[in-house]
Amino acid sequence: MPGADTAEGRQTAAPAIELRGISKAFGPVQANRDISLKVMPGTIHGIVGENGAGKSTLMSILYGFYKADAGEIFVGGQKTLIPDSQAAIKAGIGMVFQHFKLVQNFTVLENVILGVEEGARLKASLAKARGSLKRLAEEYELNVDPDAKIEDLSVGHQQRVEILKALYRQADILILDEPTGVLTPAEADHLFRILDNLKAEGKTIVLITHKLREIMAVTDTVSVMRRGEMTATLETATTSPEELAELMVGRKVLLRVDKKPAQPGQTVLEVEDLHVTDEDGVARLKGVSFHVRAGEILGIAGVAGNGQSHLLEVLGGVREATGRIRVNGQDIDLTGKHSDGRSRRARGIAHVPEDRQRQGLVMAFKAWENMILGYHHDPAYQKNRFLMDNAAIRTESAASMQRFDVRPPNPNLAARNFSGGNQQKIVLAREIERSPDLLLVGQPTRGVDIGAIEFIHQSILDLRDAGKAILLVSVELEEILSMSDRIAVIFDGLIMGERLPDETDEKELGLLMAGITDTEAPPDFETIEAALDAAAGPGDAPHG
Amino acid sequence: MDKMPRWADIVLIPVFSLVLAFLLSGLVIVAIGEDPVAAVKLMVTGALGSTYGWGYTLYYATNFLFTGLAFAVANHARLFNIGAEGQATLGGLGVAFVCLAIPWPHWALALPAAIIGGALFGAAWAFLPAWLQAKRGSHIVITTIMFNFIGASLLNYMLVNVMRPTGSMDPATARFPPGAHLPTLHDLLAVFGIPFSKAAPANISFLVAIAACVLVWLLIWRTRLGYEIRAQGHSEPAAVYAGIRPVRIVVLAMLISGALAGCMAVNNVMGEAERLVLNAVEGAGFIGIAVALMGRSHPFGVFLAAILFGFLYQGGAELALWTTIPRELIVVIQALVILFTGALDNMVRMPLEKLFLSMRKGRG
Amino acid sequence: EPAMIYDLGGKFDKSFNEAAFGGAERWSEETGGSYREIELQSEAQREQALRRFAEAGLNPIVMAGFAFGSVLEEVAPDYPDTKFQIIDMVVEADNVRSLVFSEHEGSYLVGMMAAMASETGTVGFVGGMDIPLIRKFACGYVQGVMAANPDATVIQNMTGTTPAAWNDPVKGGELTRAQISQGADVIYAAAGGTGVGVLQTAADEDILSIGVDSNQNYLHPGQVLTSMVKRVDVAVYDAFKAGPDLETGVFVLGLAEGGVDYAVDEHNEDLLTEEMIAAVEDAKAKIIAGELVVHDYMSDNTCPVK
Amino acid sequence: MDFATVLQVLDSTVRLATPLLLACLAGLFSERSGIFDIGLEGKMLFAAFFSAAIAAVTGSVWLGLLAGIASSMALAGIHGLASITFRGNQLISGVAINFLAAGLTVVIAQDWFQQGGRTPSLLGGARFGPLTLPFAETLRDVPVFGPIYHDLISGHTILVYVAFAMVPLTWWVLYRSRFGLRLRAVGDAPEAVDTAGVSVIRMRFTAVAICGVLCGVAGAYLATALQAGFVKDMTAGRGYIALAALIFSKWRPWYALSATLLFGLLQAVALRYQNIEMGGFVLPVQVMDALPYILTVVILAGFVGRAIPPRAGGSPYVKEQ
Ligand SMILES: Nc1ncnc2c1ncn2[C@@H]1O[C@H](COP(=O)(O)OP(=O)(O)OP(=O)(O)O)[C@@H](O)[C@H]1O
Ligand SMILES: Nc1ncnc2c1ncn2[C@@H]1O[C@H](COP(=O)(O)OP(=O)(O)OP(=O)(O)O)[C@@H](O)[C@H]1O
Ligand SMILES: [Mg+2]
Ligand SMILES: [Mg+2]
Repeated sequence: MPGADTAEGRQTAAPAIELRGISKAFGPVQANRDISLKVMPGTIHGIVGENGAGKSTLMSILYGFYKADAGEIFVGGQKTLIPDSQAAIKAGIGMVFQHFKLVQNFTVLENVILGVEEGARLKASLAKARGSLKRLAEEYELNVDPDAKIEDLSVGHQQRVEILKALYRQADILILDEPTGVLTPAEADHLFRILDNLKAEGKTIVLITHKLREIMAVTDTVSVMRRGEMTATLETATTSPEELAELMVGRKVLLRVDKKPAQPGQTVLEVEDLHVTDEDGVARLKGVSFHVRAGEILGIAGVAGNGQSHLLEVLGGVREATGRIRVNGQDIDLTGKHSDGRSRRARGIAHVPEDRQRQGLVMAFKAWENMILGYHHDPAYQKNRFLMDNAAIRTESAASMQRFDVRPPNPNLAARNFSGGNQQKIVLAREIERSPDLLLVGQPTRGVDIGAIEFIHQSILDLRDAGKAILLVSVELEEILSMSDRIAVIFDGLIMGERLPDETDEKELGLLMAGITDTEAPPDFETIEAALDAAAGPGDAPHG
Repeated sequence: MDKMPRWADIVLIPVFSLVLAFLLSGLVIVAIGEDPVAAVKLMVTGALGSTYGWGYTLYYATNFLFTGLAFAVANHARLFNIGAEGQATLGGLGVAFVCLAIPWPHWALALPAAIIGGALFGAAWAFLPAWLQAKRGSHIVITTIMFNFIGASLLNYMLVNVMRPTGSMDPATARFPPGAHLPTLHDLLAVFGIPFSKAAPANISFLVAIAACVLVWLLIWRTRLGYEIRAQGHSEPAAVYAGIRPVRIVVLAMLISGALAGCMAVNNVMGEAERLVLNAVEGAGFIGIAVALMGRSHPFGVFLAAILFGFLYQGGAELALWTTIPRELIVVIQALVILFTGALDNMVRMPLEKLFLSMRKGRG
Repeated sequence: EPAMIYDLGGKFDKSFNEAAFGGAERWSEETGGSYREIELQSEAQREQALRRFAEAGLNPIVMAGFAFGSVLEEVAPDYPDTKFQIIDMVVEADNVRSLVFSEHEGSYLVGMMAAMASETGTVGFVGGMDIPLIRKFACGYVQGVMAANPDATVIQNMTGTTPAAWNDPVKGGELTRAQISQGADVIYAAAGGTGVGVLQTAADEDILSIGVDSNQNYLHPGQVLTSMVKRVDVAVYDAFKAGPDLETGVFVLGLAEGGVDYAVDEHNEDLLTEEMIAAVEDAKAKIIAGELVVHDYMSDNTCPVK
Repeated sequence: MDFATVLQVLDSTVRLATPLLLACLAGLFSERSGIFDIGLEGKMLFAAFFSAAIAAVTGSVWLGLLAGIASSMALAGIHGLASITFRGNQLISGVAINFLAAGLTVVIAQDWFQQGGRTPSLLGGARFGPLTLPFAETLRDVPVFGPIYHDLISGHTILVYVAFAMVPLTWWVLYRSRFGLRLRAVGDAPEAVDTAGVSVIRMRFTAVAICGVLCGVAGAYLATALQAGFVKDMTAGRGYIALAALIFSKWRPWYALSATLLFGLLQAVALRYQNIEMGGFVLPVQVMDALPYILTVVILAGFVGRAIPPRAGGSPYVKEQ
């Protein structure tokens, strides 16, 4: 019940957080310019803005991670100096970063106590934290195995650990930077219920997200950032997604995917009885079969960690497998010399990997070098037998970046200097421009702002309409539902079933994703929740 | 988007760092009761003030060019090849075999053969560590350290028991036949009527080294293999995604690295000593690491750093010849140069960046 | 003004180069003259130093070490007015004086002493690196041991194959312990700085050691049996004294010439029995007289005894 | 090989392994915190010299040890300054430190003692003597255990026991203490440590300082316990071997003990059995000399497998580009 009793609190109490005139430059980049912001205690405040608008920077300053060049911070009405995170923690501020700050090979417990140990010996601290964690878990429905290693947890669970960390430090003010970027809708719903609980306890929450739906659903007030400046602060109740989108991007944005009906042609990809075992000897795909036709998008829905990543990697030639795959009727090697990405590309398969920063791009390479990653053997890029034609590559890349509206369209900039959304556009430009017979896309819009999402979705649809086959893997059910022509749900290495988008809904898909096929007697929420928890296997790296 | 103009980064910072290193070296020289100004003068005139000085400076620089390039190529694939020392040792063996095997009629025939010999042996010595790293994950730093020791033993055995002429006191091979003697810079420049000191050992290998620089530059930045090496070096997952086979890259990069290190023998063994002696590499493999890192693994940077170290070696020799400054002091100066230009460069960069940033702001 | 060029080991290698340094210093002290010197840092500097010193008019130029042989062969003819003296190597040139020491003879004598001083019948040898020169030392030593006690056992070890082998006293110490555990109670070290470790450990473990090149008896008084001195210092001193009039040619400095010997001084006289001295002096006389020939490893690259 | 010989070889193993172990644990602290250190060699050498020099001057080995530790820490401080404060290249800094130590020790030694870059030989109280453990003499005649206790376990210098005690201590610190938790974290995810309110810089400097202390002890052990004075370059590449052992042990304390003991054993065996005859053919000494290194490669390739260094190792912690 947002609004009711906090409204009058707002007039009397001092703001939980007040920022005045915050500015921050990274070298020549002005990430924040003279920003002021007030957040009242016991409210949820949303911040939206394009990629690179400066949202994370602003919050990192509040958390003492970066030092502001200018400006003041007031916590609970008191002017507070926050030179480092220690000071922020003391001031009761907790933050869940966009890129989690967890020690991967530590247990949950170790991560939680790091920095707030009780004494020089760990034993007592660990025992105490175990107790508190149990209490917190019950209080807020934040179940995680305290002895699990972070690297073995799904991203959803990793995020819970981050929240637990903040709560364990008794944060009154909780900042969450794009918390739902990697969560399934169910996990996201769960998170928002937790946030509601926290708010009910009088805690203050700042939520950064690209999903306007979430802003509308949970926040009391919302601010919009654009190019380092705070352009508007509104009562959520008085605004609409369309207005926010326009404030963010500076133009009207189409929030719904607008697609023509599919015109499927002949079968391009046939997968039969695919089995994959990973490095640790765990079976990840246990006999998957499906097909994709030209001119259609097959969406694969599933909780992260149920094999869809492995499926993409096998198809993309990153991983070996057993079984049978045919593309355009020809068999594809799944092991040996001809099972690598180069061979796949030769067969007309293009692959937009789930993790653009780890796989899709060489972050230290310039944009133009990334624009040929995987296609560098293409004769078009060779000057002669020995040398590559860098000038030609650069020209072509510049044109293609122009077409895909990569900003800035400068092929000489290193990939790491582009914002997340633009990095994704570089990968898409590279893969789509080659007009492949089959496009594999993993999490195409993860962490990407709404302006870019619109563009990416349109590009994929254009490829489909050009008669190409597309396999779309996404944990965003909304994206799957709006983009796919058919939907296959994967659970624990098996395809649980196929549905048509108009004949199903999020709820049914959610059940399938939890491995529940018996739709006759829908189980109660707790069971789904628990099943989804169980479904979440080892996670992927947090997105970039 | 840089904080500083490129020229400042490339010119100002090394110069300031060098100045700092020399200031500190000066203090050490004062501390042991010598005249630092005279010492620096002697070093500069001794190393750069005559064709004789240049001849030695370039001779040393040639050694460091090969080992520096060797390290740089491997480093582009994120392989820390600490084994240039051993690979250059083996390269010496290869060059010696080639030079002694045939009574070479002319150096123009012997040189390419020796390059191939040195490169093959150097590459061979790099192969096993590379293969073990690629296939078994055996850490390349350990294996190459071990191969340095094993290489020293092998050379010792070969020289003492196999290649030494009977009755010779010296654990060294026989002198190479005259047909395998390389022309020195004196001989080469004489063709163009340019006088150059006859005594200095700099020889045609210097040109080979420069050619190697250009080839490495082309390899790394202009070929598919170089592209793949760099991709693998920056991100293995991305390389695998792109269809690049890590095993192949690791092995190839190390073979090239070892071959380059092996080629050093063309300079010191064939060009200078004209026979193979024990410990012919004399730590050039380790200097190569510093040279490559200081040169930021770019052939041009490696070139500059190699010349700098050639200068330090020759300048140091002049100090040793004409003063009582102990030779270890030269090692100290080298250490300070490495430290300030290679590791403490940010000490100079940070204030400079601030300066440039405020200047830019001041302008607009 | 004379000049001295030390080999890569440096003038403080506690043995060969240091002896040369000692000779030069003695000359300088006695005559008040000054001299130039350089400690080489790299192979390429051999030729450089020779030429630079010759061009600077330094005369004579003395160099210590067989490794100069090949370079001197080339350089000497270019400076006919300069006299060169090379130690440990023969270079045939008009202006070169070549000095070779009969280390095998000196080693033979200390070998005899080792065998006689040993109570266990096992003695040791620690060399720096497996190179012909060190084998020459070893071979002479073993012959001496066998001459004094045909049933004796000699344990021979080399330190390593990299230049570190000459500067690793820790490894020298460990080799010494290994030899002691195999019964050795007298150990002869011909290993530069590594020898320091051999002598030290021998002293620590209460056995006897034998020094090399310089007289090292003083290092551990009463615990160094003797030292096989090689009078490099005298060779340098004489050359400096002769100045530009240095007589050229090939000279072999053996026991007869006083080029090698065993050292007796106040630090070790208590260790030497009369019987020992008598036997050694007898052998020495025979060698000088030519009645006894100690096999030189260098003559045929083999050693008749193990 | 009889029992006594086995004991002697093992005894030698312990002595050869001790400096490696100390240096290896030193590297462990540094690298676990994310600071790579190929300057172990230089720090040991520096400490070897200063410990011997001060012990020679004062006649007290304890003052020598302190001086050794202090000097090694000074070099560690330079390494920290370069790689933590100024975010320089850690490898270059390490290389520079090795050079610096190799040069400065001899220059200073010559300046102080005029003995050709050596220190005077240390006598009596200027050296660590062997410790006889309680009951070593009485138990000597007990079969099997007696000789093991008397010959192998007893009779080393105190620094050997310190080195071996460092293993469980390091383990405890690393895995059971607050400091260790933070140390492991800072080498793997410095940003996690930073956002948890702990200073990355302070953690790393502390780790580098500990590295300095342990290298100091290792150097002092070489010069004042195993030997009786400093000789130039007397570390003879042990720092690099320790580095290899560190990787071998995958940055873990007990494995570090096994790795350094293994290296020590291989060397002890190679030293003891230098002239092996195989069917009338004497193995060349060079083969035995290379044997420890060859076996290391074989063991590494055959049994050890992939070693994954601390994730953040080698790169400075940079928040803002
Ligand atoms: N550590 C850093 N060093 C240098 N520049 C940075 C750093 N962090 C952010 N920037 C730059 O500052 C600007 C603002 O970045 P910030 O991460 O705050 O954006 P954001 O609004 O959080 O974007 P996103 O929605 O993609 O998370 C961008 O131009 C970014 O490239
Ligand atoms: N069975 C297969 N499955 C998947 N890819 C294949 C298969 N056979 C060949 N390819 C890939 O298709 C491309 C063209 O195949 P083709 O056999 O004509 O090439 P090739 O010249 O023999 O390949 P290479 O040079 O790698 O030996 C190559 O990139 C190859 O790797
Ligand atoms: Mg952000
Ligand atoms: Mg996934």
